[in-house]
Amino acid sequence: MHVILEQIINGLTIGSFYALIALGYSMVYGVLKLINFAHGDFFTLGSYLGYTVLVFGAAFMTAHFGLWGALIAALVFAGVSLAIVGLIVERVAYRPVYPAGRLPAVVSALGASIFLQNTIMVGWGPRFQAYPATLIPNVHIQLGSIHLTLLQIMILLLSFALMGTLYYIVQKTTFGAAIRATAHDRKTASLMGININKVILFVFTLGPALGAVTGIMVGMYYRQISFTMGWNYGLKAFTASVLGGIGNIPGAMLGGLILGVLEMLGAAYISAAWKDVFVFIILILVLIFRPTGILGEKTAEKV
Amino acid sequence: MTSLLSIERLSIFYGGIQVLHDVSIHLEQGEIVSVLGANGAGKSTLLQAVSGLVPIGSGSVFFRGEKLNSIPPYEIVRKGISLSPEGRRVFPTLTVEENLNLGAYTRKRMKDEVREAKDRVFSLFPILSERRRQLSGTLSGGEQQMLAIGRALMSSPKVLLLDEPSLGLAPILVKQIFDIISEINSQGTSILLVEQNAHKALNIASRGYVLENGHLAASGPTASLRSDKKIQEAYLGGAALKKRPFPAKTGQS
Amino acid sequence: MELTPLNGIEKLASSRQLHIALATAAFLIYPFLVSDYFIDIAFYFGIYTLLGLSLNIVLGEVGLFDLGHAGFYAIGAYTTAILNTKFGIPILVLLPLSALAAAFFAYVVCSPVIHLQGDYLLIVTLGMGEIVRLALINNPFDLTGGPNGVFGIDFPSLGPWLVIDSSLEYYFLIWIIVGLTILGLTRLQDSRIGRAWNYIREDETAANANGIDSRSYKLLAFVLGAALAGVAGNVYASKLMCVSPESFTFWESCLMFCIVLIGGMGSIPGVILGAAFISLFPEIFRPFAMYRMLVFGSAMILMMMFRPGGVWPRKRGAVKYESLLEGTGRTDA
Amino acid sequence: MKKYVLLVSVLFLVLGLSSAHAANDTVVIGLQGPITGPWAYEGQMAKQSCEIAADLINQKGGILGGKKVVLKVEDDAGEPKSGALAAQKLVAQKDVVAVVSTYGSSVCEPASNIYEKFKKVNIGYGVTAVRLTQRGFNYFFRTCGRDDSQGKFFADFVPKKFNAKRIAIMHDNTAFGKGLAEDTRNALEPMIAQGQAEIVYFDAITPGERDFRVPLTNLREAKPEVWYFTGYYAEAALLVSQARDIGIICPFVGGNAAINDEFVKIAGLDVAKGCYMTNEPLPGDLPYPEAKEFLEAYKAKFGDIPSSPWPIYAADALNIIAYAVDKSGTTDSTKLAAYLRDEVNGAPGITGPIGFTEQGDREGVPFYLYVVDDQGKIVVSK
Amino acid sequence: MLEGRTHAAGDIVLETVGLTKIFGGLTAVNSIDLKVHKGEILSLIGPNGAGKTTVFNVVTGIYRPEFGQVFFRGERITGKKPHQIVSYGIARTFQNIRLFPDMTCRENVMAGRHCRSTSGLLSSIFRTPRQRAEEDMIRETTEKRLRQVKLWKSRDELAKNIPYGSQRMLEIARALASDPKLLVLDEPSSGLNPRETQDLMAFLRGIIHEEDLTILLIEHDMNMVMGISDWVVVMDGGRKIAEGIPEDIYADQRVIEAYLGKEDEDSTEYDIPAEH
Repeated sequence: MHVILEQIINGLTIGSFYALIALGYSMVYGVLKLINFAHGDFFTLGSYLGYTVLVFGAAFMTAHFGLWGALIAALVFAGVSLAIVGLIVERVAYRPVYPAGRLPAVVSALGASIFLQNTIMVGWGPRFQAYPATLIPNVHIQLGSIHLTLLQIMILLLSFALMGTLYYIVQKTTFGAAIRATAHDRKTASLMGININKVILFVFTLGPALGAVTGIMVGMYYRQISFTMGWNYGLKAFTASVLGGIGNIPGAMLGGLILGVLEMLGAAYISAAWKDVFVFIILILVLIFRPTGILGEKTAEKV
Repeated sequence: MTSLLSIERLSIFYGGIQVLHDVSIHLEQGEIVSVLGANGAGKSTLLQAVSGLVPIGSGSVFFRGEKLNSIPPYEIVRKGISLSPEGRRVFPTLTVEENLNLGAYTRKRMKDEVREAKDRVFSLFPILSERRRQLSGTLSGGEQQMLAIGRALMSSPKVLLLDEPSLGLAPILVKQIFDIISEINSQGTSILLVEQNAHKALNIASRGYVLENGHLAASGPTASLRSDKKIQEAYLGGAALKKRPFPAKTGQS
Repeated sequence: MELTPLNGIEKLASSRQLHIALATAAFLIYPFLVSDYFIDIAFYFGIYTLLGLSLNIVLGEVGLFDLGHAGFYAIGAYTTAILNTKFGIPILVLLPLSALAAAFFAYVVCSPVIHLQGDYLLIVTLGMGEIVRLALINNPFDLTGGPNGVFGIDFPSLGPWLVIDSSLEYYFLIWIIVGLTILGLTRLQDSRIGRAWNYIREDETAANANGIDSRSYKLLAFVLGAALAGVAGNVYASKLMCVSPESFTFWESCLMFCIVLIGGMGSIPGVILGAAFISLFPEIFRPFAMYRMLVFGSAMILMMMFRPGGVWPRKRGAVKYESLLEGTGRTDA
Repeated sequence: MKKYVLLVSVLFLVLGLSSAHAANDTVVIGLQGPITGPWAYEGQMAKQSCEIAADLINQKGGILGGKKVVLKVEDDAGEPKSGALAAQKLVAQKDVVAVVSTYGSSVCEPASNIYEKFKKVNIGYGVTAVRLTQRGFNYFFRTCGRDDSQGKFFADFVPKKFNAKRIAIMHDNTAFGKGLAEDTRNALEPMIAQGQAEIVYFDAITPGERDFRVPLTNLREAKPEVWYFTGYYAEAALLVSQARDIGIICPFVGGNAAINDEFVKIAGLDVAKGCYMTNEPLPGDLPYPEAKEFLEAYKAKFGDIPSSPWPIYAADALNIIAYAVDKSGTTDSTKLAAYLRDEVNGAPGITGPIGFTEQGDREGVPFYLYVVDDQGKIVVSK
Repeated sequence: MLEGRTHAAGDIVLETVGLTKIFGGLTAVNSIDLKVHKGEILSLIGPNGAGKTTVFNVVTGIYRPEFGQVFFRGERITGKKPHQIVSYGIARTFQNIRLFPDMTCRENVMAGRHCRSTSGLLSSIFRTPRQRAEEDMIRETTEKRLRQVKLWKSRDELAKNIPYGSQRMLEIARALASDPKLLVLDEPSSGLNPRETQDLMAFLRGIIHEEDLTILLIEHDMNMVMGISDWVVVMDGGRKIAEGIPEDIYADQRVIEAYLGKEDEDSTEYDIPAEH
């Protein structure tokens, strides 16, 4: 029993990474109906920027602001930088392509992804980079027979706090309602006095920023980052957002968490090697029986 | 003195088709003006053009003397023109209250005014107050219509544009909606009403315009329009019946 | 300039024939001018063209988002690899068998999901492609050799008379297959089946209302596309003499997707250009070493910015049709 | 028509880049390796090592009475198709006498097929899959060991050292890792038959993953006394730190790709110290004078010695080619291959005396057990 | 009410019996009986949301009715799929023109022939004589229909590039290409100017005289309805409220009320849920 609990907690940790990345996919998709294939690379870039701050700026910052100050600085720096990168990518790679429809945007998104990935390779080199090992005290916590680390708990707290905040913004504030309204019906939303461009701006800054923060958490959790990791995380997170119902923000969170837990349980009780197969089969089954995902709206075409 | 809202020689094109031809309409402070016409006459397009949703081909729209051409929709709302669109277009996955809050989106910082506006809407439509936490997709058609109108009122507009508020509603509700429209007007909002239900529309309006195939077919005070045979012809194709080149094939016995 | 319809046809047909003749001649002469390395590049260009053509049926002609096409390619390659190394079945015999295996696989897995729309179909096909790749790595029933893959695959031969084992011969093998495929697909494009596919892409509801059973035609597209990808897999496997899962990644599916879109949906010459872009570009930019993929990524963005419809989109109505009724007295307009 | 012009000009651009020629007073040796892609790190060090080896030979007056050794590098991106193209490009250049090729068994496979067909001697430096030399090829050799030699070393040495009976083996599902794991299992068979050992865990992890808590929990429940991981350092570092997090304390032994300086950096000193590895002798531990000379030259030029053993094998592959050309006095591939197979025995190399078996394997590659010491240095375990 | 029509029962082309379609609690079509006689033009009219298009979609197989049956020339076709319906001989057009925009006019009309041809994959690839003969047949019919709607000149233009009015006619030509017995037109005059509407009416009148054809029409433009119909059925709120010849319908008080609204208050208390 303790093993399954432990696996679920592990699953929630990795699931919260997926969820935070999936939010970026889902928000952009909701507003623009565009699959932003470069989103995984936003995540990677964030991770590398955080790494740079922590490795090269750590001495200075730890001296002046303490360890926590350095961490916060890394999170803020990566978040803000990626928000700017997200905006630039939207302007350069997507905006000129929208009018031509959705498919050209897929190619230009893939192009942006290759570009970002290789920029990272050129900038930081092709080797794995290691996050400093001593940032967070390596404290082990044993609850009953469940092994946890301090870092794991912090990551869970931070990601749930982020998700909670976003959930609050989107579900409880008027601006959040504006985002949902825009995703549902752009034209009518503009009749409400909502500036659609501002909503686009918002999703293209917040999504990458969340990705960047996740990148740093992943870096701290696994201590190791590589320039190609965005693909893998991106793919899983995209899967998560579809599982939850793409375009639906609570759906993305739910999808990510479910995916993480499924993956861990599949690995534990089926086979580690077949776990991704298991995850994709579940996804396909869900889509066969609920073609728009778990929380997705039903769409019926009017004839 | 300039009109509150004046539409001058407006023409609109969809792709290659002209849907409005040189239409001129004006609305004065405190008035209800009806635009009548059969389906496809161009009524909705007219309202959408005023709201900035469709680009203006030629002609212009003035609000308090200010030209509205090529101002984006969200700016037009800010200036005080609000549209309750055809087919209600409430956001079904949002609650009633969220829908109303969005209506006041341009004033979301002015908490007190928003609350006042909401109280006003709730007093006009008590049912919405009861259902404020319900998802608007679960409302009945009439309730959705009330929500759509209420939502448009939330920005405290000077001009309210109503597109087919009686569409798909049971007669009892139609009466209720029209009563409320009169009341809104008596509270000081000027209304441009697009409506298929000619009798009802003429009942509450002071003046009316009749559109036929994108052209202005008739206009004038309601009393004179009511007696105008043109309306029935515009709606029911009386002219065609008269011109019919051959009798109904199966009609001859 | 006013041309009578007949003149138009003649002129266009002759210029089209000229184009085809020029292209064929170039392909025939090319391998005799260059070293094996350049022949091999052209060989992989051929493989990508075939893959592009196969995805073009699904994505270009019918408009179905398929991001798991590498899965079908893998099925073809592994069918060839396993049956050849385990049972010694000749490669050329396996050519149709690989096509059938991939087609059968496509039929089975696509049947339950063919009703999905747009992005949902995209993620399902993506998932299927990944399932295939992961299954290959996990070596089910000890068939696929796991991450090592299968090695020791034969070259195509028909007894002692026809032996294909040099770069030159492989070059001709793949381009003959591509040529025949192009011929077949061109004919399909101009048949009720090709049109039915296009109708579905343009407006599925209207297509249904015109008597087109969209479900069957979509499945047919998947099956045929998979079969062609299976053929590509067969040739690829025998050329490399070994197959391993890393040749059939999601990235490979993305490349095929880009081939079709860069070229222009549903356009056969477009697919050839798209495949040329995808396979030649990285080789040309080899000297740029680690910067070459940066250039590649930016080129993709720029291409979509300036040619969102593709480099060589399909031109409809370019071939003018003459009247069949004129002179028969049956024209009334 | 414009499109044809475009197409033709693209083709000619490709053609135009194929101008390579060499003067008569040189001997050109090819190097195929992953200069880009995920293994770029290994490929670039191999390139540097070969450059040093060639420099050293040339400083000593070259071969064949004064001809200089020239290196010609082709990138294979660590991917089979690119590997085949790179091989094709090298065989197309007639002046390339022989090729040092490559890192990674699944890339080597199609490439060595091409070399075999075009009768070009090719010597692998980071290709340990057993099957590569079982194909009966004439032109394929390798200077590195095979997976099974390492597995045998593990079986002979490790259980005794830790006095361990319960053994866990974990691999990473790559060609290399899985091969090594299976060879180790085979090598342990006799001991298992005699009841001296037991494999309590044998499973794969997925490379590229970051979270291994699930397989590790299973491993923990199997209660092993020693744990052998046959994958790469990137995963190894994660595995060990996550294992310590969930309370696995048994000794960790990594295969020869599992531990290097990067491993220590990623895992952190706390976790890394006391981790073992089976390995070919690391560059710095090589007792031979050739090694000393090579490493000094390398350090002088690049500031540090290579951090993994493979680049040294690449240098040795180049050395042995040069040696064979010089001694046999021929650049003819067939004669060169025969010479390498039959005549070369105990030729001097950085990694010790070099000789090849009938199949083309290196004769006698020694293995050591290494450990990470308290300072994070990787030293030979006493 | 029915005395206006003199046809024998055997001449009925399309008949619906008690047709009912419910969308999540809303009865969009409530027990509709419809008889369309051979050779007539029957218009189905009613204010917005009356359920006319739903009737069309049930007849053409897009929706399955909850209750009731559809008979076409005596055969039960209830619940058949849209692509099957066409081969029975029912062809339709759409309210908001649904052409294949990026294909030529010719190709658009050829779509109508799909259900009348059979060539498969292999015969198309190998161009068998039978396949070629069939293609010629398709081309001939296509040409005939294109000439009929006077669009032969635009045959090689993309459908999206021809004027709106022509697009309407092209859609009708496409429907006619399947040689239907019943042509179902959903608001054919919408978006047309009066001149084009006149031409359309003349055209429809013309083909119904020349061919063995029956037309079922949904129309908002009363000019068109009154000008062309042999019989008019009026729906409101999912029910049939009146039917008769155009003159009677024009004068019918219930129809006037349904369209222009009532002067007197109605006390019925029902509320129609939102559309789904």
